[in-house]
Amino acid sequence: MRDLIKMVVVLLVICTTSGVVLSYVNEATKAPREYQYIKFVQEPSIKAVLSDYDNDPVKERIKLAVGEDEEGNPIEIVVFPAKKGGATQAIAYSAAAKGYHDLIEVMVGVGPEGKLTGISIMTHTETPGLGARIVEPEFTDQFAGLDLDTTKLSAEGGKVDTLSGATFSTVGVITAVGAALEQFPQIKKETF
Amino acid sequence: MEKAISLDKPMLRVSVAPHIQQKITTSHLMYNTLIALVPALLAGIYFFGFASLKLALICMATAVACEAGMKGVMGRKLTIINGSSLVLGLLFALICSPEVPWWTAVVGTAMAVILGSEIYGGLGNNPFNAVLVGWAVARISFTEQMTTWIMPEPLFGLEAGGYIEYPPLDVIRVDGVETLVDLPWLDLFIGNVPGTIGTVCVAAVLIGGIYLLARRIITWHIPVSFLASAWLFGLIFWLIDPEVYANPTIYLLSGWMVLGAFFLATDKGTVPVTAPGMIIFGIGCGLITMIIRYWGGFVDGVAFAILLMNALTPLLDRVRPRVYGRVKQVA
Amino acid sequence: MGLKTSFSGVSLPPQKVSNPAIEDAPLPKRVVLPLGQNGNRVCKPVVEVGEQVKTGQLIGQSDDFLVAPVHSSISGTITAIRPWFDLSGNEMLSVIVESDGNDSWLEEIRADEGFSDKEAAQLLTDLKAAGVVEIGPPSMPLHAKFATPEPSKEARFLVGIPQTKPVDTVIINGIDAEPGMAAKGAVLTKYSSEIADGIRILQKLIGSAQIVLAVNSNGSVSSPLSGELAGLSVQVFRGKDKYPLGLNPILIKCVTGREIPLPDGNEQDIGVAVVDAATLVHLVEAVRDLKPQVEKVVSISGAGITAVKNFRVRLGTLVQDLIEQQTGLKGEPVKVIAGGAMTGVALLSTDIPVSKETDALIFQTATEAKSFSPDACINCGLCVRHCPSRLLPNELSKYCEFSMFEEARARFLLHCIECGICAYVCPEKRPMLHLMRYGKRELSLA
Amino acid sequence: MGDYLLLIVSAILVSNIVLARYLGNCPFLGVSQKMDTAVGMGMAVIFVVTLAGMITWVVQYAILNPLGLEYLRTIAFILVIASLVQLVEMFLQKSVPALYKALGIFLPLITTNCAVLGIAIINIQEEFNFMQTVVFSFASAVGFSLAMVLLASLRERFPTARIPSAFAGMPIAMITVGLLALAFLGFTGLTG
Amino acid sequence: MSVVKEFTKGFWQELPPFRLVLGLCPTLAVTTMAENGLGMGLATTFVLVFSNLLVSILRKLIPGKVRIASYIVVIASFVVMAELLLQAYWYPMYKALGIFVPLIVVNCIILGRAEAFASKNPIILSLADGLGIGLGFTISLTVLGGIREILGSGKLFGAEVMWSSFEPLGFMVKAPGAFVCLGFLLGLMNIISRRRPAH
Ligand SMILES: Cc1cc2nc3c(=O)[nH]c(=O)nc-3n(C[C@H](O)[C@H](O)[C@@H](O)COP(=O)(O)O)c2cc1C
Ligand SMILES: Cc1cc2nc3c(=O)[nH]c(=O)nc-3n(C[C@H](O)[C@H](O)[C@H](O)COP(=O)(O)O)c2cc1C
Ligand SMILES: Cc1cc2nc3c(=O)[nH]c(=O)nc-3n(C[C@H](O)[C@H](O)[C@H](O)COP(=O)(O)O)c2cc1C
Ligand SMILES: Cc1cc2nc3c(=O)[nH]c(=O)nc-3n(C[C@H](O)[C@H](O)[C@H](O)CO)c2cc1C
Ligand code: SF4
Ligand code: SF4
Ligand code: FES
Repeated sequence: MRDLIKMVVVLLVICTTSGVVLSYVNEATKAPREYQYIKFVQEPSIKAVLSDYDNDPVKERIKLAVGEDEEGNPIEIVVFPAKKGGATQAIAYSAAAKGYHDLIEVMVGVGPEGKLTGISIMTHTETPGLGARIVEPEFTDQFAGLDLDTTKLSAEGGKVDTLSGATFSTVGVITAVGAALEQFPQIKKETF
Repeated sequence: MEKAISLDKPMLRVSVAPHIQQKITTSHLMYNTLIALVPALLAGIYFFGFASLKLALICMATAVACEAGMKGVMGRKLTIINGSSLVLGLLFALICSPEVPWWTAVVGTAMAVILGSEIYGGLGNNPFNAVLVGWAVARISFTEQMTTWIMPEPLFGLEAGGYIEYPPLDVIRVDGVETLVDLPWLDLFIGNVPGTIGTVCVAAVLIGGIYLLARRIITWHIPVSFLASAWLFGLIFWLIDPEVYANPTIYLLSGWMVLGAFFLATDKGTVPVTAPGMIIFGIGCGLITMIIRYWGGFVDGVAFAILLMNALTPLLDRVRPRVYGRVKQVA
Repeated sequence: MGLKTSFSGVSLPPQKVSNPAIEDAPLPKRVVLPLGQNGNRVCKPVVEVGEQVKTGQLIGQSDDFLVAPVHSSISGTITAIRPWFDLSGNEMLSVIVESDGNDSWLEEIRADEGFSDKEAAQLLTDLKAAGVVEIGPPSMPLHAKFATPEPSKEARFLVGIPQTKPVDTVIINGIDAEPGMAAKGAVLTKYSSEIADGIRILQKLIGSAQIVLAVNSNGSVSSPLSGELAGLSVQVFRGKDKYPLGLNPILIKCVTGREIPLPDGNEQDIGVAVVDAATLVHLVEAVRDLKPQVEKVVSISGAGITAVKNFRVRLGTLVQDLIEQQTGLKGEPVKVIAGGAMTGVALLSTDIPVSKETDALIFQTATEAKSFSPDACINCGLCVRHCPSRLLPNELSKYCEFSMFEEARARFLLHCIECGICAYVCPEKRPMLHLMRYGKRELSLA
Repeated sequence: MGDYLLLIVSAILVSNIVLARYLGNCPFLGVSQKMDTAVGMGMAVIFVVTLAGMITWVVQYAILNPLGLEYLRTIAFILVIASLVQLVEMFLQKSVPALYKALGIFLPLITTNCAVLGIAIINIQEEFNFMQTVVFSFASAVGFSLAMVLLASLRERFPTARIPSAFAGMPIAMITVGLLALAFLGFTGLTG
Repeated sequence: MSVVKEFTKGFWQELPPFRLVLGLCPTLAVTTMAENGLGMGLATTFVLVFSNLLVSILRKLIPGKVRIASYIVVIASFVVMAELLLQAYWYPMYKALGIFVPLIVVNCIILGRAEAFASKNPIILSLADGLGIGLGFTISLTVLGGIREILGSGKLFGAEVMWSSFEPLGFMVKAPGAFVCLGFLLGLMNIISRRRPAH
């Protein structure tokens, strides 16, 4: 009986200590983890969609509330401004939509007139060889210069060519980019 | 006392039974295989010029050198004389495009000999077809070099078949079945199309295959079950949707199908030896080949089909007829 | 009567046979008579050194049911009783008799008693007394095949096969199985009346059993024999010219469709008895003439002998003496094989006696005795394609080579009938048969 | 339905757990010398992996996510798996002794088999639903067993092959797995 | 003396994963590049050293029956810590190692050392053991990664090292190449250690 109690106590102590220490480490690393995520996942995409600036868009990022969801919580968007000589040239922010498998996260760069300066796929889980081709420049490069009206499939009067065999993924990207562009007028007020 | 054995006479020679043996040797098998491959090589030279011959010689020399080197390093008896390295080198060249750079062929052949065969102890000990191991390594390493094609330019007589610019299977994959509708089957059969040196000319490969069968170097089981199962599988899908799936005979006449069935899937040592085992092996090769050709990432599935079935060989060798005198023991 | 089944095998190179002659070999100056067969079972000598013996006189016997008594094959003086090497190089207690040159037989022999009024039991007793041995493997006294068998010690439970059936089929094996063997064909021609008598005796011995005479496909039944056979209820089975039809397990399968249940069954388990045609002659002499087995028909070939010849040789004649007497032999043999070219044993010395188990001797000169240098198996499958037991000899040979005997047993090594075909066809010239025999031996010792 | 078929083909052939995902190699190489042990291990893995996949999925979605303890996934899963293996062992020993005799010796090996934990984590990372989790876990374990049986059948021939002595044993087994993986590359693209 | 011995044994006699054929999955999976090999090795060393340390400290307190369970909790805690730290300060490595960071918890080397060494030896020795084995593992992975990186992509730690026309042997950085390369290294180790007289 004593043995049993000792066993339980020891295990309990170890587990509790472990839990406490880990929750502390978890808290302590929260900020750097967020920073690293932005730096390594978003920054390459930001660099890909913005050009010609002299500031650090990540440092100067701003959080904007763009409406509310069904439960009334504010929907926040992080906007990365590209500035030259202090004047905002273009902004980058992200949006997501469902592709063939799951969410496709897209970073878009938008100029002051609401025209895309470029897009970059940040995360996706599409099929290699099919949907995964959305990350290739041949596909993403088509978006530069488009606006809300032209960000549609060529078949629907837009200027985006479908990747053969990956209609769903193509449409997913278009939807995400479209959603981003729809928010642009609202964001523009706060940034340019 | 009298001696039971007198040592005053010369000693007799003692050896184990049997005291007569059939004349066939390993060299016999190998050189016959080599002879059977000559028509395919000649066809390659005829359609793609002497670059084909050069490549074949490079591969054969590499194979022999690597085998000698490995045997030397391991301190083993040289078995170059039995010709297996020559067969390996020639086969490797025959499944390469005539455009393959010499160093790619060298690296591939060396991989075939070292990784495919010698590291297991050489001929008969390797579980996977050595030629195909070398080819697969080269294929996934040097994709561009291994899949660059040239148009056939017959040395004399025929007019160059100019209907398609890359091998028929690639055409089906990229441009769809309808592109092949007008392709003369004769061109396909005699090899007047782009492709690898030794597989384009189905006629020449068949001559070699029939030679092997006639000389009893191989048996019918694997080639027949391989080709038949591939054709029947192709037939089913062709009947279901001829817009997507080509006539099964086109599949037989293109790519490595015939060379694979007669020469690669019959590689001694890496394939089953029992009759039922061989037939299942052939059927497996045929089906996997067609599955890869239809839906897989590689254009031709013969090589991987054979490698995959090689992995099943030890299991297939367990499929065997009941041995003499075996009765079920109860209790 | 035709094949009940097909089997894998090979067509061996045809041999020329100087049929049907059977010559008498000259009387040897001395004989060495091993006191047993099969290595370990030996009789006790009933004579002493210095004693005078007559031809046919009993010199050794045993209570063991499976050991045949031994008789002197010449008349003369016993000079020694001591171990001597037998065919396979084992030492075996042997009686050495120096000839007096007269070949005087025991009186009671040579009386043609006939057999028509003898009971089966009497026939068996006479057979046992004559020491007739049927060549194996394993060799055993002929009477053991017909005697009511003792129930096997460890009862085997074999599905579908009743244990130790009464014999219902007797096959007279008249097929000369391998190159170098020609005795059976010759015996069938020369001793046709004995063969017919033999069939009658067999019918008495085992009542209702069916009797089948198996002959080579080309060896058509000679006219004297077919005359003798007329009126006898015997079926003639003509095999195809393919090795190893003449080996008992395959012959039984082809004639009856039954298989010997291996690894530890035997013919009796399936109600079959196979009798060698030459042994049948000894059987007839044993019960008709009360003549013990003192001779053996031996086929001799090679070393300048262009066609296989057959000789009646006194048991115990040393091979060396045969060589000296055989005018047909040319040149010094460098290799002597006891048995056929496929399964025979190469002798270490010519000082080996001809025994009841010697049916052929092949003398090879330096040019004929080829040597092979074996190498690793290349898994070509030729052996598998030809193995009449449907085994995987490639696998088995490797297991034996690497001392993995239990694996070999699990893959049915003990079902190998030791025909030697795997070694015959192997392109790497691997000593397949030897490896099989080696593995079996190791398993039997384990 | 078709999706599940693709999931199965992918897990068994295209992205085989050992040959393409590099998981579970220690038992794979350690227990594949003989066919019977390979089959036993394969069965044990199929059993445990499927069960562990289901339970860890529930742990993730019913406990960790609601409590915001996602960072404790590793520790939670390994404890679940270790206890599960213990329980299975005890249960089999009591209730199905025959099965215990066949699988028993392999069970302890499974706790430290990264295939089990790996598949559990993949289920979460790929955001599979419960049904997909069951199918994927089962199919992956079948893929493991298939590879294991193939390797065992190939390895059973090595003692009688003339492998250079320095390569006999583990080195040649490893090289053979490599060639097996090379052959399996032939399935590339089947699910895409 | 024996501290040195415990430390250095991990570099040859018990060099994982070559001598102790354990921890194969990370060895095979992450060694497409020398850098990843190094990262994996260091992460493993971190867990190994601290778990050895803690197990050694607690070795008298932990009852035998819950030994393994306690070790697993200890190891898993350090693994989670390693995950969080990598994520926070070496994100590219965290991404590159992927699922193999959490899988450190089932790396048999770690549980093996805890069970076979740290639970029986004092703190200093256990530290030396963990550090030695860990660094041995790190070196092995880095070397393997280096070989595969050079042959498979013509680079070493990301820098071009081969001649300009060199076409990399892509096989080496794919799964089959991983197994084959490790197999060859194991064979070579056998050859070398046979040349070296055992002492
Ligand atoms: C007896 C024999 C015959 C052969 N015939 C063929 C053949 O018909 N087709 C084939 O693909 N390879 C054939 N080969 C070629 C060898 O398998 C080839 O050299 C290689 O795959 C094995 O390499 P190794 O000699 O290094 O073991 C044959 C090999 C042997 C042993
Ligand atoms: C295994 C498999 C994977 C697929 N992956 C994708 C994908 O990643 N993205 C996509 O848009 N469609 C995907 N699809 C669906 C079809 O490719 C697509 O719906 C259909 O081919 C539409 O063809 P189209 O774009 O040529 O009109 C997949 C289908 C299968 C069978
Ligand atoms: C393993 C190997 C390494 C070689 N290394 C070089 C090299 O580093 N530089 C070079 O110019 N040629 C090298 N060669 C030889 C050249 O490839 C040879 O000159 C060739 O004809 C030129 O090749 P290219 O047509 O690809 O330029 C090498 C050959 C081999 C087989
Ligand atoms: C593994 C290996 C791969 C090679 N790949 C190439 C290659 O892709 N391209 C190339 O030109 N040379 C390659 N070579 C050989 C050599 O680099 C090349 O022939 C010369 O550099 C001439 O261009 C390779 C050599 C080896 C050993
Ligand atoms: S294994 Fe035995 S039965 Fe088969 S061929 Fe060889 S010797 Fe004859
Ligand atoms: S015939 Fe010889 S080489 Fe061929 S499989 Fe049989 S043993 Fe091996
Ligand atoms: S590291 Fe041992 S099983 Fe994966």
